[in-house]
Amino acid sequence: MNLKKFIVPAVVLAMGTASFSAYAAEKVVKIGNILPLSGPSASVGIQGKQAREMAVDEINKAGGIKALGGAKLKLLFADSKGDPTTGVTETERFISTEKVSIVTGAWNSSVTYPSTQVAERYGVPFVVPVSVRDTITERGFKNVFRIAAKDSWWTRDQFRFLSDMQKEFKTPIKKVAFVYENGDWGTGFAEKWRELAKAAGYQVVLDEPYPSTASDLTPVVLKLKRSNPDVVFMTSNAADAILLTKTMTDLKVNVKAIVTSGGGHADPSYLAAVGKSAEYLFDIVEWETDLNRPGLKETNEKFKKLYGYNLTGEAVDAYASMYLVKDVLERAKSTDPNALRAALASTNLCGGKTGLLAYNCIQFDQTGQNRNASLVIVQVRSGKDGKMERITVWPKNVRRAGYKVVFPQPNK
Amino acid sequence: MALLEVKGVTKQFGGLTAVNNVDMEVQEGQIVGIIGPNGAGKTTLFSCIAGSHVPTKGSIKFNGTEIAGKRPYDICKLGVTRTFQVVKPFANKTVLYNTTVGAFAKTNRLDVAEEKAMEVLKLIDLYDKKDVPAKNLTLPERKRLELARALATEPKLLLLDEVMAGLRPSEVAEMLPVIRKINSVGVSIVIVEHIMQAIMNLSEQVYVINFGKKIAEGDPHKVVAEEEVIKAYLGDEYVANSH
Amino acid sequence: MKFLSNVPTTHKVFAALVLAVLYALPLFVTSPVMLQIFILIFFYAYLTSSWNFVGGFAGVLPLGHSAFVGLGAYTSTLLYLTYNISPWIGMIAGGIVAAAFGLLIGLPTLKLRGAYFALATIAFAEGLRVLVENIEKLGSFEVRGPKGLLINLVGNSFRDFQFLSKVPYYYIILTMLVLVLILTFFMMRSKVGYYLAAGGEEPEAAEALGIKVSKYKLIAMAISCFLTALGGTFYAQLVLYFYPKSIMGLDMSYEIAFIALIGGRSTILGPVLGAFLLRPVGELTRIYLGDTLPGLHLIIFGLVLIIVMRYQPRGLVEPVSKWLTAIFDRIENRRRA
Amino acid sequence: MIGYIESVINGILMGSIYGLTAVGLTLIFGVMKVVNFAHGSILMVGMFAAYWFITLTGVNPYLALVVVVPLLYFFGYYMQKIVIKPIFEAEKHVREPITVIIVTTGIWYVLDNLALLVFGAEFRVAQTSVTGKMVEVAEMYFPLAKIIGTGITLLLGVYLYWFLKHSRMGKAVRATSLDREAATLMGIKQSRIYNIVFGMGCACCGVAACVLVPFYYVYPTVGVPFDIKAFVIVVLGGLGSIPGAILGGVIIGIIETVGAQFMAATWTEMLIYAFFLVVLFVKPSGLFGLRQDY
Repeated sequence: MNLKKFIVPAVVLAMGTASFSAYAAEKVVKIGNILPLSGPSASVGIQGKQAREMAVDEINKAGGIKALGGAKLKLLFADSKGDPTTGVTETERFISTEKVSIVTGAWNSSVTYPSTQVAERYGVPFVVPVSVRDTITERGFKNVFRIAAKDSWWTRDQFRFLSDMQKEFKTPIKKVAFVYENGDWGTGFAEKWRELAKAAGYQVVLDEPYPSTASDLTPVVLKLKRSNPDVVFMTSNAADAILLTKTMTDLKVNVKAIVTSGGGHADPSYLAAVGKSAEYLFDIVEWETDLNRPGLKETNEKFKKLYGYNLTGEAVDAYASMYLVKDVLERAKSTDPNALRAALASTNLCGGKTGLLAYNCIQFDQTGQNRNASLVIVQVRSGKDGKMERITVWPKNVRRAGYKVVFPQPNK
Repeated sequence: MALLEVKGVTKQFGGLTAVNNVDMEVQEGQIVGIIGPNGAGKTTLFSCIAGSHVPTKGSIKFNGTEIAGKRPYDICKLGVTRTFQVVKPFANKTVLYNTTVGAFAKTNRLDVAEEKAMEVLKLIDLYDKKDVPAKNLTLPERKRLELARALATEPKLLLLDEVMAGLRPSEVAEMLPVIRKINSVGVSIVIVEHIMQAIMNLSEQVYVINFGKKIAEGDPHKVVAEEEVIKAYLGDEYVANSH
Repeated sequence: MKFLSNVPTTHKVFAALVLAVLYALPLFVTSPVMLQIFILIFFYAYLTSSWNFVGGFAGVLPLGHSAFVGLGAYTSTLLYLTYNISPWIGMIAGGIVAAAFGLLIGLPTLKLRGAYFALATIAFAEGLRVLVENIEKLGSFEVRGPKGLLINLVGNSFRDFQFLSKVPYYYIILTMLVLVLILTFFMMRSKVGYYLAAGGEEPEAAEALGIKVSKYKLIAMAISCFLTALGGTFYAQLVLYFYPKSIMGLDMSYEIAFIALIGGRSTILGPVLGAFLLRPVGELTRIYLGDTLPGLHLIIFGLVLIIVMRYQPRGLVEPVSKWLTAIFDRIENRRRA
Repeated sequence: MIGYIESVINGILMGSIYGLTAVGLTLIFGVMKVVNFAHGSILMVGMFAAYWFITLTGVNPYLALVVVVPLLYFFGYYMQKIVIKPIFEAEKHVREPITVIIVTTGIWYVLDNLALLVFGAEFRVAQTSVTGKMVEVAEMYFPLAKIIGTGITLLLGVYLYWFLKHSRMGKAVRATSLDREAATLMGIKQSRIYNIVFGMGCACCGVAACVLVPFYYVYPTVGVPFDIKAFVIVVLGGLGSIPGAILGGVIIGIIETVGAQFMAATWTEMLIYAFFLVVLFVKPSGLFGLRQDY
C-alpha cells in the first residue's frame, strides 16, 4: 500500500542521479564537497558552501577552465551531519557514482580523517580547506592536500603570542590553566599545550576537560577561579563557549589574559550572544576581516551582499580552495587523477584570489600540508556603537594600524 | 499423609491481619472449597499457598515439602498450579499457543508440548478453538483456557481462584462438569469461590473463613447450617447468583 | 527438515527466491555506493533482529543497545591493535564481553517495569560512553578516549577482516543477517521463545505456569547483547575508524528501536522490513534534500515515524504480510487450477 | 572552604532548575505512563517563545511567564488531542504504551529540525534586566536569575502538590492515574484528563523555559542535554513523583558542582550515571517513588 507510493519516487530519484552522471560529459568538471550542513556544526558548513558557490560562480563567469576548452566547474554538496560514517559513504558516492574529479571538505576532523582514507584508496585528490587534526596529513597519503594550518601550528602560535606579549608589555606570566571540550579537538589541543607549557616553564594550575554537551559549566568556572591562573587557554564549541564566557564574567574570574582557539569563539553568533562579557579575549584564527589584503574589501562586500554576513575564516579558506582547484585544472590540462595529483603537488599559487588568505601563498610540502599556512590572533573589543569587534593584533606586522593591545586585561 | 498441609498460617499487611492462624488440609483426589464473605481473607490465604504472598507465620507443606515463601514458578514445578480470578491469557497468541506454554513445564520439546496441549484442550472442550487468538474468545471460553493452561503443566494440585466469577448461571452449569472431569483424571483441587451453589455442588470438604480466621470446616451441607457461618453471611449481599 | 513442515510451499519458494536474488545482487550492482547502502540496510536489520530478542520477544524496550555495538567494536579492535589478534576471534570476545555487561545491567533492571527499563538502558549506554571517553589507557590497551580508534589499511586480508571491495562486506553482513533470522525462527519455536513471549505479555500468569520470567529475560538479554556486539565488530571493520560518540551514541540506539517498531517487533521479518524502509528514507532524503534545506530530511524522518505509528501501530509487517499472503494465495490457486 | 560552600549552593540553585525541567516529564508519566521523549523539544519551543517575547517587548523577563505558560499549555493540550490521542486509544489496554514513546520521539525530530529551518543554527542570548546580575554573600557570588528560578521552582512544586491533593480537577487526575477504567466508570472523561495533563506538563516546560532564558542560550537543539538529564532525574526521584523530581534535580546539581571540585568535569558526568544505576540496584522505585509504581 503506502510502500508502493514510497518505492516509486525512490527508484525514480535513484535513476535520476544515474542518468545525470551519464550526460555530464566533457564540458563540466565535477567537484564533490562534503560539509556538515545539518547537526551541531551546521552553521560553519553553510558558510563553506556559500563561499564555494560564490567562487565557482566567478570562475565560470570568467570563462571556466581555459585549458579544458572553457569547461565549467560543477559543485556537488553532501551533508555529512558531522558523522564519520556518513562522510565515508558520501565520499564513496562522489567518487564512484558521481565520478567527481576532486573532493573537498569536510571541516570536522573526525569526518575528514576517514573520508580522506577513502579518497586515498580510490586515488582521487582530496583538498582539505580546513580540518585541524595533525594526523590528516601525517599518514603518508599521496592524494590529500591541506590548505589551512594544523593543530600543532595553532597551539605553537598561541604560545608564541603569549611569550611575545610578555616581552612587549613586560608582564611576566607564571601560571596557566587549560579548559577544553572533551572531544577529539579539545583533547588534541590540550596534549600540545602540556608539552609547550613544560618547554616554556609555565606552571599548569588546572588541566580541565569538560563534556561539550554540559548543561551547566558553573562547576568548571568555580574550579578555574580557585586555581587562580594568570592565563587561561580554552578550546570550546559555540554553546559551551557562550556558557563559559558568561559564567566567567558573572563569577568575576580575574586573569591576565584568556586565549581561545577559534571554533566556538569564532562563531559569528558567539559575540552577539555574549556581548561585553567577551571584552579583551584573545582568539586565534586563520583569517580576519580587518587584514590588509588586496581585493579583500570588494570580495567581502560582494559576499555580504549575497549572504548577509562578513566573510569568515572558513569561508575564505573555502573560497581560496576553489581557486586552487581552478589553478590545478589549468596546469594539469586534464581531469585524470594522476595529472591532478601531480599538479597539486607542484602548486605554487600566490596572490590573486588566494591572496585573501592571511598567508598569501599555497605551496604543499611532502605530506600535502600547505607550508605557508599561518595564523593570526585577534582581540575582542567593544566598538563605538557597542558592537563587539575582532581586531587583529598578532603577529605584530599585521596588527591593525593604530590599535593599542590591552594586556593584561583589567579586573572585572 | 495429606497432599497439602497448612498449619498456623498468618499473613499481616502492616497492622492488618488478613489471615489469622489458619489450618487446613487437602487429601489426594479431593476437591476442597474455601468460602467466606467479601474481604474475609480467602484470596490472601490462596495467594500464600500459590506463592504470590509470603506468609508472615506458619507452614505450608505440599507432599511433605515446605513451600511457604517459595516463588510461584518453583511451586508450579513441584506440582501446584493456580489460575487467576481476572483471567490473564496471552491475548495475541492462539489458544493452542497459550496451552503449549503450560505444557512446556514438563518438557523441552515443542512437538511433545503441543501434543500434550491438544490432549488437554480436548479434555476441556476447547479443541475446536485451538487456532483462535485468545483475545477473540468469550469470557467463559477464556476461563476455560485459563484452566487448560494450568492443567497442561500436569499439576497434582490445582488452585482455582473464583474460576466462575462473572459467569451466567447457565455458564456456571457448563463449567461444573469440566472441573469434575479434571478431578477425575487425578488432580486434586482447591477452589476459592463466592458462588455458594458451585461449591456445594463440587467440594467434599469446605473451609469457611471470616475476618482472616477459620470459623468452620467439614462437609459443605453441614457447614452451611452452622450458626456462625450464617451469622457471617447475614447482612452480606449474599445471593446464590449475584450476577 | 521437519521444522519447516508447517510452512507453506509458496512461502518457502518466495524466501528462497529472495535469498537467491540478494546473494546474486553483487553480480549486477557494482557501484560501491549502492552496495554500501545495502550493507548498511543489512547491518541495521541485523542489529534490530538482535535487539528483537529482548526488545521484541521479552517485551521490554531497550533504548541503549549502541552500548553493546560499541563494546563489540572496542573489544575486537583493541585486541587487534594491541595483540594483533584477528578481528574474527575478537568478534567472539566482544560478544562475550557484551553479554556479560548485558547480564550485569539486566539483573537489576529487567525486573522493572517498561519505562524504568527503557530509561535505565539509556543511562547505562550514556554512562558507558562517558566512561570510554574518559579512558586514555586501560592496562596495555590504548583506548584513546574521545579520539577513537583507527584501524590501519592493510589491503585485502581475510585474517584482518579487511577488504578493498565492498562485495566481501556485503556477503558477510548478509550471511550474519540470515543466520540471526534463522536463530530467531528456531527461538520462536522453542521453549525459550514461548516462555519469553508469555513472560513479556503476562508476567504474573507466566510465573504461575512455572516460568521464572526474570531468568528467561536474562537469557534473552545475553543472546541479544552477544549478537549486537558481533555487529559492532563488523561495523568497526567496515568503517575502520570510530570514536565513542559515533559508535555508542544514542542516535544509533534510537534508530534500532525505530526500525523494530516501524517494521513490527517480535516478528522475524519486522526488523528487515523496517530497515529496508527507514534506512533508504534517511539516505535518500539526506542525499537529495540535505544540501538545500538543512534539517528537512530529519523532519520527514520524524513524520514517517508518526504516520506509521498512527496507522499501523503494530508495525508494517502486518499489512505487508497480508498483502503477500493474498498474492501467494492467488498463485497457489492458479497452480491448482 | 568558602569555595566549597559556594559550589554547594550553586549546585542547589542549578539543581532545582534541573528539577524544574523534569517536573513536566514526571507529571505526564505519573498519569499517562508515557515517557514523553519530546519533552526537551517542548522546552526548546518555550525558550524560543520566551526569547522572542522578551527581546521584542523588552519588559521584565518573568512577565514572559504570563504569555509562554498558557501558550505551551495549549500547545501540549492540542498536541495530545490531535497527534497522541489516536495512538494512545489504539493501545489503551496496555499498561505502558510503547508506540506512544516512539511517536513522541517523532515529534522531537520534527520540532527540533523545524526550529533549525525557521530560526537557523544561531545561538541567541536574551539581554534582560537580571542577566549577569549577581548576589554577593561573603565573597561568594550567586546569579540572581538562578535564585529567582529556584524560588519559582519551589512555588510551582507547592502549587502542583496542592492542585493534585485538593482541587477537584486534581483529584480526577489522581483517580485517572491510579486506575484508568475505574476513573472512567466514575464519570471522569479520561481523554480530556489526558489532554489537560499533557497541557500541564508542557506548561511546566514553559515555566522552566522562562526561568532559563535570562541566563541561558537559545538554540534549536538546546533541549537535548536537558532531556537526558530529566530522564535521569525522574527515575532517581521516582517516576511520577513531583517532590521526587525536584529533589532528584537538586541531588544531580550538587553531585555535578561539588564533584567537579575534586575531579574533572567529565568524570562527574560519569558519577551521575553511576549513582543513577546504584539507586536502580538498591531502590528501583527511585528515592521517592511508590513501590507499586515500577
